[in-house]
Amino acid sequence: MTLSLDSIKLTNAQIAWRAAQDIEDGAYVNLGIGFPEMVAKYQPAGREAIFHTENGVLGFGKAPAEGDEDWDLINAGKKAITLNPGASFFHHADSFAMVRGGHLDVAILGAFQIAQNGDLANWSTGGANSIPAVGGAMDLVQSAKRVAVVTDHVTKKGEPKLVDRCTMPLTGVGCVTRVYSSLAVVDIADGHFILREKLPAISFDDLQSVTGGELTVDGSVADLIVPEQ
Amino acid sequence: MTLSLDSIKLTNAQIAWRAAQDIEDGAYVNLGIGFPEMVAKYQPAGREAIFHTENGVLGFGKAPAEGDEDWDLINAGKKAITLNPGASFFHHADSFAMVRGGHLDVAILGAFQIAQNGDLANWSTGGANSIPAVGGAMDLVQSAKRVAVVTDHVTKKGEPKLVDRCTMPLTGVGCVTRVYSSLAVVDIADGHFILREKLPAISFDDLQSVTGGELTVDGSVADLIVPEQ
Amino acid sequence: MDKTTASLAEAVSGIGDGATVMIAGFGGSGAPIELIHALIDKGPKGLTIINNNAGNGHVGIASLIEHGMVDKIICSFPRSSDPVAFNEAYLAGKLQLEVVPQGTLAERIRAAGAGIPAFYTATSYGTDLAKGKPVAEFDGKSYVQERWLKADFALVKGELGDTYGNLTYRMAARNFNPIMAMAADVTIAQVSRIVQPGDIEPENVITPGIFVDHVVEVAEPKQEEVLIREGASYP
Amino acid sequence: MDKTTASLAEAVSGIGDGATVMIAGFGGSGAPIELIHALIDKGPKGLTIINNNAGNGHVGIASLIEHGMVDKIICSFPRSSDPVAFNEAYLAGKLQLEVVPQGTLAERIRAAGAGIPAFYTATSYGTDLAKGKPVAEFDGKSYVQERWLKADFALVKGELGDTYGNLTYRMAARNFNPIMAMAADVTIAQVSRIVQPGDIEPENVITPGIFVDHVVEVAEPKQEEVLIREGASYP
Repeated sequence: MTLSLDSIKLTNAQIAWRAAQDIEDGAYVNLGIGFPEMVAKYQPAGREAIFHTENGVLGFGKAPAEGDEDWDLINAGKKAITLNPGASFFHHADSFAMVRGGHLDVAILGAFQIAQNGDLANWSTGGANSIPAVGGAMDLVQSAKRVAVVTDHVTKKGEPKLVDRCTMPLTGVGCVTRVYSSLAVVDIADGHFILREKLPAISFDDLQSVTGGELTVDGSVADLIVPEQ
Repeated sequence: MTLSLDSIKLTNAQIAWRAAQDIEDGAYVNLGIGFPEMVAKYQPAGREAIFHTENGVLGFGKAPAEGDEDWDLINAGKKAITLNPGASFFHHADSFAMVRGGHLDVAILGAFQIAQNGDLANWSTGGANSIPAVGGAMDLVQSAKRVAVVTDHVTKKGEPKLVDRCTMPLTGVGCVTRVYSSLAVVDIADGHFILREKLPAISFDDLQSVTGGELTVDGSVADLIVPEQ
Repeated sequence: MDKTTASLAEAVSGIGDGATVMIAGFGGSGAPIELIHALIDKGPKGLTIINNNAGNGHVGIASLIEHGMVDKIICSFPRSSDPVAFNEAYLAGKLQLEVVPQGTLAERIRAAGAGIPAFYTATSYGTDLAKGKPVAEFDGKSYVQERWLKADFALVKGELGDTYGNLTYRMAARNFNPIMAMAADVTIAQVSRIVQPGDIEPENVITPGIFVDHVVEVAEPKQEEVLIREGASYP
Repeated sequence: MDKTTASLAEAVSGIGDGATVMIAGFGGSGAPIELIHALIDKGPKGLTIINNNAGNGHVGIASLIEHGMVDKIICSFPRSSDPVAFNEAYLAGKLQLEVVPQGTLAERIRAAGAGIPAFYTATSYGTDLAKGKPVAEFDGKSYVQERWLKADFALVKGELGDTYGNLTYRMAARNFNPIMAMAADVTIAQVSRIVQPGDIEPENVITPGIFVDHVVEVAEPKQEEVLIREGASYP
């Protein structure tokens, strides 16, 4: 591939923007710690999503101004939050009843690897000296109605993150329904990567060459067009 | 037996009084619908028991005066109740978490039959035309720390209610720890009826003759003495 | 997002023949009587009803039965002060009955809401109600395996409800309401007053709106117990 | 009946060597930091600690670890902004770790409180964390069997507590507190204010007193997050 991916790929903010466009009005949404949290910034006007955090809050809002933090009011990333009108508190088992009972419309997470059968690896690199730490990821991926991933299309070394089969420890099996990558939007269904959108600047073949499983096309592939962020 | 049991036996109020004497200060107690509810009347002075009802109230008090009923505030028998200070409301799953999680100190129920192995039958006569209705009895008997029965010692036909083995459909297995009958107080341990107290007016042999399992004695047998009620 | 619905009729309009419907309440306490009566007006047949009881007098669930709308009842205690509607249908073989211990009923419903397909309980072990169910031993004690209990619809009765579906309840009327709201595909709440988001303190929300689909205001709800004592019948 | 205790030292006096102790909180939110520090003062060894995390900085659970009091931690996420206490002990092989998915951790704790010895969940199916656990299929989907998780003691942090042990919590500080209060043989609550029975509205009680054994007032509790940002260490 002659193309430099770095020159064309979306920023994390742009990936978050694209993911936010698919969140419908009234959706209950859980955003993973870190990059996925950016999705909240890009809710389309006129739509209200209600954000859930594992530690027992539904309907939280923006971060408070520095100095206004109340450390009893935090999200799963242990960052201070504020409440929107209509928020509620509940204990951890009730919070995960929402997750595990399938009441969340969308969970958006980061990923190390996503396989074409929907398997997700995002919690442990499997290294000998790594300290395992899973949090709520395994709960979220097995139960939300839609499980979306926001991610760079390739690793820092240029290796595919969308793979034939995960080689890293799994977070969940057959759980991912859509991937918003830095190059494309890919659905996962019936064991296949289905390409829905790609950056106009990359050809199908070039995209396939940095994707570890076969990209299939079902109908047309739209241009992935995202405003500057 | 020359003795007429009816002439010496305790009234239900007296049985309830006797059962109430064993409820310690601070105990959490569930009383079955009907006769067992009378136990609440006879709490010894200086002791506070906290009463639980399956439909989601802890710390309820006396019945309201007629005309003052609020039918959103009832007990498991669907009778109107009032609240004592320190009461709380909770939903049905939380209410039975209290029961099934072993948090109740005492459950007191009525009985058709109690077997010497602790089996209890109190929910269905097993008749062909009877409509089954179990309520919370099976939950209570399997999980309260102490499961006590208040009952006449014999049926209306004079048949033993304390039996070798239950012939009626079981409510729970090996669950009853103590029986307060109209003639005696009997513990159940290791598959035996252990006579703790009996009315002075009845001999051991006469009591045994109206008891369907063997009465054993472990130490002394006290006189069962109950004030007029 | 606004989950409020203008009328009771509209609120129950999605409930069709053969639906499984959880109806909250314990006796008259917490019973969404106006929603039940709206369901009678709509008239679907072949319903499975999940409730602690099986109707009383000639209103609410008893009236559903009298109208021949119910094929099966799942409950813990089908006895009441005036059980004629249930008894006649049941003894005539027109109504199936599944009796479930009350705590197991509550836990099965909660399990459905919490994504737990099965759990073990000591309740009913060794009794007729455990027949045919798997048994397992844990730490030397025997337990019965029970399955989750889901429904297509739940009818619940709240005190306050905001436009997001957050609910509070009045005293012991809470009972089965919060767990049934979790366990159905579609939860329909009647509330005494519809309020705006934020009017219910976040600490005081009992059922978070995520579990509620439709909210309809019934400003002065009837109390089933009072109706029964008055000898009322519906319609 | 009065469940109040005059001092933190007295409140934790029953916790001995080898005890399993649930400590509520999520990060610093809801963490009963004064109770933990009283436990450090007492100094039992060989503890198993159950918490969502594994300590941060040099206070609270991190300080318990630094004092060599902890043999094992059961948690979902042993990472923190300053995980040196946990990391050193763990990498030196002095500390056993059981990592549990956060929802499974919460549900196992709730199951212990509710008398459910085992349940099935989709969470962790097919992953390393399900290894060695029974798997079963329900309605065509595979689930992992998980066991209840009990403790000898639970340390919780409430906002108000009455003399009967009824508790409320402050905002998201609720988290693991109510379920841990249910799951331990002895539950010890620190509260910002002790009030009389009836001062907490029955509708607003989050943890009913039946789950609480001892209540001790800590009028102005420290916030763990603030201590960590200040670089505090205990003692």
